Parts: sequence; structure tokens; C-alpha cells
Amino acid sequence: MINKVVANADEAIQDISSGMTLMLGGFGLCGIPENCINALVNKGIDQLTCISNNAGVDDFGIGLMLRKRQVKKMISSYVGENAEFERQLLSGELEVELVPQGTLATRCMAAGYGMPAIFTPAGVGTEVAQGKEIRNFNGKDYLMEMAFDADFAIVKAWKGDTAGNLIFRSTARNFNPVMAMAGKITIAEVEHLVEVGELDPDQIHTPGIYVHRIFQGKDYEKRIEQRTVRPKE
Amino acid sequence: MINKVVANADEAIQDISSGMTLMLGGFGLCGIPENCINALVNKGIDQLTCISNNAGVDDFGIGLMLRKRQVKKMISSYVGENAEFERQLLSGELEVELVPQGTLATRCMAAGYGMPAIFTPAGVGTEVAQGKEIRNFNGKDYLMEMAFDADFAIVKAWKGDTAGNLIFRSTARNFNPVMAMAGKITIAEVEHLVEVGELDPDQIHTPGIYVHRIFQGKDYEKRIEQRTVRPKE
Amino acid sequence: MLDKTGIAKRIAKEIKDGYYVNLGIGIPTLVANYIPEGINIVLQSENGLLGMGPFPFEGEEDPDLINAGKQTITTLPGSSIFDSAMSFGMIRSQKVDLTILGAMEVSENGDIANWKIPGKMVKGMGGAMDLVASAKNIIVAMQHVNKAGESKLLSECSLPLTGVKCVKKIVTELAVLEIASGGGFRLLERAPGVSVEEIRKATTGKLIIEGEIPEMQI
Amino acid sequence: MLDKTGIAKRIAKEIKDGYYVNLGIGIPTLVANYIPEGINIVLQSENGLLGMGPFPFEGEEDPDLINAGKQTITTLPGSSIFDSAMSFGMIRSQKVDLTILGAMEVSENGDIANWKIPGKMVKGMGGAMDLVASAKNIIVAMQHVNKAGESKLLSECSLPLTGVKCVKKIVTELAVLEIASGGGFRLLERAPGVSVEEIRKATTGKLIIEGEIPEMQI
Repeated sequence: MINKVVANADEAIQDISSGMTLMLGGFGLCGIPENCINALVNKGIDQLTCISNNAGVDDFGIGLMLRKRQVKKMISSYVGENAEFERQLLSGELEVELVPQGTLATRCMAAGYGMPAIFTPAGVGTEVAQGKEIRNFNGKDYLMEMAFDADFAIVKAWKGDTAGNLIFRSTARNFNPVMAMAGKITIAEVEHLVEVGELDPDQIHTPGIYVHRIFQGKDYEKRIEQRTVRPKE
Repeated sequence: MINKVVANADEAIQDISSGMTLMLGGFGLCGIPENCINALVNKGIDQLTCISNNAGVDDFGIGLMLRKRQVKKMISSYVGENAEFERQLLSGELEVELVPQGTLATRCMAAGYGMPAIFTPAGVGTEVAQGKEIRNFNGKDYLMEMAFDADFAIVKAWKGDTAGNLIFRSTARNFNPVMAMAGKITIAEVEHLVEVGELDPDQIHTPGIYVHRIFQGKDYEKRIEQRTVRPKE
Repeated sequence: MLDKTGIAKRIAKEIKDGYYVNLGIGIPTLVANYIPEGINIVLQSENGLLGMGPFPFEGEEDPDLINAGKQTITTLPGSSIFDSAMSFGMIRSQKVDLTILGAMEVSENGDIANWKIPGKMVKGMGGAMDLVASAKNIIVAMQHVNKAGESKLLSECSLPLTGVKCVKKIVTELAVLEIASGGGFRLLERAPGVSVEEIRKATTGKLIIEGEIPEMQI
Repeated sequence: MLDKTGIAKRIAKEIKDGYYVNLGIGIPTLVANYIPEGINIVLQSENGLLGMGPFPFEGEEDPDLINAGKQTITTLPGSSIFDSAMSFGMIRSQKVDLTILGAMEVSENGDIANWKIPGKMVKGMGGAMDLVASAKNIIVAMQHVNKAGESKLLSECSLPLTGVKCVKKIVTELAVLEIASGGGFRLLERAPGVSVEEIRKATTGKLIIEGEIPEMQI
């Protein structure tokens, strides 16, 4: 097997530079690559385009990068819950491209599957359709949406092996597998890095061929955005 | 949960009728829905269009349906190792549409993912491209290929639960998950049918929403097409 | 006149045994609490879960297990997890039987606006555009009029659209209405104690009233 | 002149550490036996496996575990299994570094024909069209001439094409050649004991010979 292990987040992101396009996995704060985000903040590069379903909160996730003005443009489906984001957006410092969530996911998948474009009905008849080719199949209109082109994809998995195979846990899976397939270079941080042979080949969500660098992250906070509970009966 | 269990193959296929289009999972003889194929042979319907990567061998798999002249048209990527197939093809009794294997898989996936068409470079400049739209993206030509439209998809899994969730084993996975997503009605036969809660939600390959009927098959032969071994040292 | 719970209860009656259902944030989420006995349904959460269960018991929250509203939830026996591409794949291929969501405006031909108010901070459409463009059956749960007292059932939406010609039915605090095939809001039921006249006053778009309009049974 | 093993050994030298490789049926399959020490590669089998291992020991065959040639095989530590759509997804997105396959004909601009002979039973292209249309690096392993003694390296293919302008390199029993960027077979190496003249005689397409042509080192 091919060994994809790097020491830590700093090594993993060492050649990410200002102006690049990054995909960042996660949904809300669930399943985000915490270690790599912190390393990007420390590295201090800027003018980044970030493709991520959400933009974190003020003091966690991509919100940390926004606070340091590292992000030029966000490509997301939902960017609420972030006052600094709102401030930068309204002041014109930050550019935002809002993309329907399914379109966002499918444009990632298209990149990973070598499909230059996909057709989706999402956004037909809305401002999302502006400037896009519309095509009718079987009586229904679809937008042609292009595959993303990202320099790096940064994802977070639960377990991974030294060959880069990944297993995600619960709904922390979300965008991570489709982004893992889509980066020119894909970095995976995992909670548990194991030797090859320890993962069941049938249970691997992302085959190692898609992952170029892997490391075991540390100090995961895994913050909960909306703690909803019911009382014990 | 919604219960998808039927008693057996006969019940599962009861409303499949002559002239329909069926998808059948498997690669070679690996992971084919043996019980349903036998039930289709017994039912004796004909004029079927079968979408399946291969066409079985003379006395097993789809070959059994060919022997009873139940198949009007095969849509496959490779149809060797079948003398009866060859005879029917050369005599004009059987129609064959050869589709590149990746295109076949992706046209299934497109149906399951609600995408009416996909773009692939496979077949550009060959007779496969005849009559198809060619489109250039980023300097490379792609064919537009249409999603399949199948009345039934029939797949075989290793384990399944009463809600229709499926887990495949090893390379018997192959076309089964993409076809499971693609049928208007999807029938799954499994080696082991278990209660809901017995399968780990993270390890399910095909969510039950895609599966309309499930049953535990019996007497699996799982024939090996090319037994290759090495001597014990 | 119904309260939010009443709207949720009335919508719950639209759900049939064996349905896969996607519930939006707000009133739609409440619907899950009122599914009739003997009706088995599965809730789809578009962040990647089929078989959404109730909120966890205190102390049992799992940060890796949330719904599309980012709330901590649980799974159920028979649940399955998948990635975002497959999640919207099953939505686009209409495997989800029913989508219930809120709206700012609905037009008489079934257009819906629920994601953007010009001049205000736009948070994004999330999965709403995918859901409304794909679902075979969409029920809108909303107030009949906005806070300014203006009807939200219009001949044409004034706000930027989320989707076109997609809404099938609307349940408000005043009424149940369906989009007529030729356009228009066909009044199906009145909320308890609400008159047809009150509904007419609160509806700017074309209202179709045919025969006696029954009062809702909840 | 090389035998099949020789061709496989020579091709094995083209494989670099860290490569993901797809091997076609026939001579290409043999290549796996001659990967140099210290070179770690992963074999992709397009039916849905990364990390193809050797044939199983007798009695340990698993009918659920085969390669794209339908042979019983094994996995290795670090192997992964996936469905056919993902398999060709990774092929199309050029995650597979090298494809080695056989051919009936190759043209001097890199076209390849290897799936169909008019008038004979056509078994199908399997995954070959996907592989040749997508791979960033394709090496053809084949005999220089066919059984009738005719060259298989032509100015234009006479048989129906599998793919266009895709072959990068050809290894035959006589020579190693690459497709020159402007077209033509650039002769890189002679097989042991084979003269440039013999190669010239066996090659119908434009042969480019620049300088001294070294003998292969195997």
C-alpha cells in the first residue's frame, strides 16, 4: 500500500497558499476539519476561496478564518449564525456565492467522478438560474451546473488508515466524502489513525486513492451548535 | 420504520410482466440475484429488456433466461462466454446494445440521483458516439449519455434488514448499489435478512428508501466463473 | 384559528403510511409529534440521515449526530447514514414522498418564496431549492398573513423565488388550500371558527370557493 | 525478441512508486509479478476494488471476490471495495495513474482499437473505452504484428476504435515506442537482439528514429 501519513496539520497544509480555492467538509460545525482550520489560521494566508456548506460561527470553524480576513469568497448554501460574516458581507469585504445545497454536493461529486457538469432542477426559475444553460429533459427544466475545481479538499473523518482509507461517523459524514473525491489534493484529518488491515474493506467510505495526506488530529472540540434534548422520563 | 419484506422471489416479481425493462445487478456471475432470475425463468414472461453488465453463462444467471428466449434486448458492456447468446445474436433473435462499463454504471447512478443525463469521455471518436451529442468542456470532448429508465431493478445483497437497508459483501457489490437506486421499483434479495437495528447505520451501502421489496433468498450457488488459485507454499 | 401546533396537527393528517418525509425548520418540525397511530413513516434529514429519531436525553447528545437544523437528534432502529450527494440524489429522484416547509409567500400557480428578502442579510437557501424543485408533493406550513398584515397568498410572489409551480397544498392558521391545476388557491377547509369571508379577506391571490367549505377536523 | 514475460518485465519498469494502476487482461496482468523491490503500488480492478492481491490459495477461493477478468483473487491490508459508479468515477477523474492494456491496433496519433472485429462475434468493450478515454497515462502491451504477419502499428487503425489520441507508449516483443506529440511512433528501445531494421519492417505507421537506439535493459 501507499503510505499517505503526514505528521500534523501544519505539514498537511504547508503548500496551501494565498489565493487558492479550498473545499472544507462539514455541515454546520459537525464534521469540520478543526485541526486544519486552526493551522490555516496560524499560517495566516489570505484571499482564499472556500467551498463549504456553511461558514462556521464567530469563534469556531471557518468563522476563525473570517475573523482574520483570510477569506475572499465563500461558496456555500447557508451562511447564517455569524455576525462577523454578516459585517464583512455588508461592507463588501467578502464575496458570497450562494448555491443550493444539493447542487453544492453534486458539483463536488461531479469533480470526483470526472463529470464536467451535471443537470439539476434546483434553482430553475429563480435568480440562481441567471446566466446558466437551461435544458429540458422529458418535459422538465434543468440547470447545467459545473463541477467544482478546487486546489485542496480538506476533510475530517472518524477513522482512517495509513493508506488514506476513511470511515466517517454518523452525520459527521455529510459533505466530507464528496469533497474528499473532489480536491486536486485531498487532506484528511482523522480522530483515529490506524494501520492498514484494521479497517474492513467493505466499510470504507472513501477509498485511499482519493486521499493524498492523512494525519491524526488532536484536541477535537466538536462543538454543538444547537443542543436540543428531552428530559429523561 | 417501513416494512419492505415479501415472502420470496415469486412474490417479489409477481407484477413483472412481458415487455418490461429490468436492471439486474452483478458482475459476471458475482453478486447476481439468483433467486429472482430463477423465478423469472419459471414465470415464463418474455420480450424483456435487460440492463446488466453481463449476460451470464449458458446454464447460469441471465443465460437461463436467454435459453428460454425471454430476453428481447440486452444492454451490457460485455457479453462473452455464452454460446446461446452468440447464436441468438447472430440469428437476429436477440438485440444487443453495448455500452461502456463506466457509462453503464453512471447511467444507473444518474437515474438514482435524479440526473437526466451525464457527460463522459468514454466512447468519444468511436461508434458508441454515433447519434449522440458531443460537448467540449475545458478542451476535452464528452458524450452526453441519458439516465436509464427501468421498470424494475433486481439486486442481490449480503445482508439486509426489514426496512430495506442493504449491505453488500466484497466485490459482489459491483453494480448492485447503483441499480438499487435506479429502478422505479427495486427488489433486493439477500443472504441474511435481519431485524431493524441489527445493521450499523454507518455501514449501510443502500438506504432502505431505495428498496421496495426485500426477501431472504435460498440455495445460493454463487458459481465461480474463473477459479484461479496459487499452490500453498 | 389555529396555533402553530394546530397547523402541525392538521398537516400530520396528510401523511400516509409508508411515506418518506422531509420536514423543514419551524412548524414543519412539529408535525413529527402528531403522526397518527399505526402510520409508519421515515423522516429524511438532508444532511444525510434517514430515520430521524427524537431529541436525545439530556447528557446523551452526540455532536456527530445532528439534523439539517443543526439540532442534536437520535437515530432509530433501521436508520441509515449517507453523504450529502446521495441525500440530494434521493430527493431529486423523488424517493422522498412529501416535503413540508415554511414560506414567506406562495403564488396562485404554486411558486414559493422563502429564502431571501432584498435589502436584508441573505443567509442562503440551504436545501430548500433542491427540495422544492424535486419533491412530488409539497405542503407549505405558514401564517396566512405577514406581520404587516399583508396576505402571503398572492397572485404572484413579490420576493425572489425559491421554486416555481411546485407547491401542492398550503395549511395556515385560517385554512387548508390547494393549488388548482389551472392556477388559484382552492379553499378546501376552514380552521375552526373561521369564516370563508375572513379567509377571502386574508387572501390576495385568486381564491377558488366551490360549494360548502367544511371546517377542519383535527 | 521478448516473450510475453519479457514484455511484462519491461513494462514493470515504467511503474513508479505510489502509482495506482489498472491492468487489462492478458500480458498486462503479468506486469504485477515484476514490480521492482521498494516500489509500492496499488492495483485497481474496475469491478470495484483497490488493492488487488494475488490469487487465493487452493480451497480459499471466495466467489464474492473477483477481479475484472472474473478471476478469483484476494485483498490486501489497506484494500477498499466500492461500487461500479465510484470505480469509474475514480478512473474518469484520473486518480488512476497508469492504465496498461492490450490492443489489436494502434495508430501513429495514439488511437487504439481493441474491442471489435467486423464480421466476428462482438463481446463488448467492457471498461476499456472508459479507461482509454480517461487515463492520463496509457501503455499498450501487444505483439508488434498480428498472426497474419501484418503490422499492428499503423498510420490509421483499420478496426473500429476504442479511443482516440490516448496511447502514450507501446511495448512489443520488438521494441518500446512512444507516440510523438506531432504523431508517429518514436522508437525508444530495441528488444535484445532485435535490429532497427527489423522494427522498421514490422511497423507500417510512421516510425521516428532519432540517434542511436539503445537495447532494452530488463
